[in-house]
Amino acid sequence: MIDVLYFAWVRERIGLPKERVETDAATVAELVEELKAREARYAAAFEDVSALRVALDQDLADFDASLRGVREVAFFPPMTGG
Amino acid sequence: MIDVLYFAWVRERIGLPKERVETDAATVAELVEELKAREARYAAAFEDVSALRVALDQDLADFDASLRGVREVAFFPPMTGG
Amino acid sequence: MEIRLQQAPFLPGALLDAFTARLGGAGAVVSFTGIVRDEAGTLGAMEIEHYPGMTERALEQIGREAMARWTLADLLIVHRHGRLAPGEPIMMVATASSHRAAAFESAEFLMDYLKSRAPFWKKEIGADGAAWVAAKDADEDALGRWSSEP
Amino acid sequence: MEIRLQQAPFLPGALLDAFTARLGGAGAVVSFTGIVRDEAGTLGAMEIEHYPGMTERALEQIGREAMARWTLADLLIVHRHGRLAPGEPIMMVATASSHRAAAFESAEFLMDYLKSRAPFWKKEIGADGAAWVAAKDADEDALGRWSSEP
Repeated sequence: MIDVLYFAWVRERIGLPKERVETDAATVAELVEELKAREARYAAAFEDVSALRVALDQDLADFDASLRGVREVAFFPPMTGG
Repeated sequence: MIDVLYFAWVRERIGLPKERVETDAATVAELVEELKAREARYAAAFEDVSALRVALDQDLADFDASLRGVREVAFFPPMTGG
Repeated sequence: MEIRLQQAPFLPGALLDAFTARLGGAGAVVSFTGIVRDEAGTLGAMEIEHYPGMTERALEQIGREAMARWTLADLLIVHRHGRLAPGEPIMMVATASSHRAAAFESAEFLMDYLKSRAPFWKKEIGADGAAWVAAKDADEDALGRWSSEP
Repeated sequence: MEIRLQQAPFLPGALLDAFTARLGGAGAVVSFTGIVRDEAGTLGAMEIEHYPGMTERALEQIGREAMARWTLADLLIVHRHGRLAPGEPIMMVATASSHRAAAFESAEFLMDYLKSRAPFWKKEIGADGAAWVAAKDADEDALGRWSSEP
């Protein structure tokens, strides 16, 4: 079980800010494929992962990063702070 | 007749902030030579002109600049504002 | 080092005076304030979403990195989230050093990292609807200048 | 553009808030404050001499040059003269623009020019006597980066 968080337009497109996901995905990319297979709104949100960023346990990571030991995955667009 | 102003340690070394000078000097450098010839305190103040700056009518200038039409000459060390 | 993440409005100058008052001998203080723009006069509000938990970590990391790279007497980061009105300050940074170059560079460094590495997302809410602010390539590119040691 | 030459102390933050309050849509405000340092704890006072008449001209010229080089919503220069106590602000500049790079660069430009081109001379008055502050080669060198257009 892993917590998956969504922010900004990713949250809006998927329609929820957070969910618990039962998964055997070894990497972020595998998790994304599982989510895309679920429903059209996931497929739409993850259509172009180059427009997305991912954080694992609140640290920025790459889409080929391993999920081993990870408790929280967050997907969001590039940040626009400052 | 020309107004000659001194600032910071140039003022202290010469011992006055301002004086009116009767001169036929064509350039700043010629005026400096005239002043140096006057007294030891002037010679001391103008010993190393590379350590000095000059302004003509309140604009920075070079020591070889012409004094034609100039009403106010100021000598001072490099500025330390800010 | 002081880091504030808050919904409440703030007065940058009041924070700057408090920051400056508690400095010891630092001779140079630089501040940057970001303000909600409304050049077209059509913006109703700006909504800033953030990632609670990660935001605090990111601000701390960015602040500590600046303290490690430059010799600073102190630094301050303030960033708001929630709903902001046009003209309101969004965030500010302040840096203090004996040397003005260090104060300027570290403030620019903080800004470049806050823009692209702190988990905030801005949404502009206008009369015709709402739109997420797109990240600028120039902001991402600006990070490149800090990739080597200063 | 506002330029102030004064003997009286000032609060940089109070001036920054007033400066920011009267801006229209500018999104980025940078400020720099220079403070009388006393790292050794031996400074009694700093005396700042200036060249009345030329000082005002130089500050105006430097301000106008910054307004011409960058797209700025506004700028502020405040510089004191006379006798200052350790810890007091000597001077400040503030710049406002739609773009943070323009706000940062123009503030650095103002500082570089104020350091080496505005007719102020600092004298440090300590327990053991007084000494004129020497100009730094680094400050003169800093002007070089502005010799081409930004």
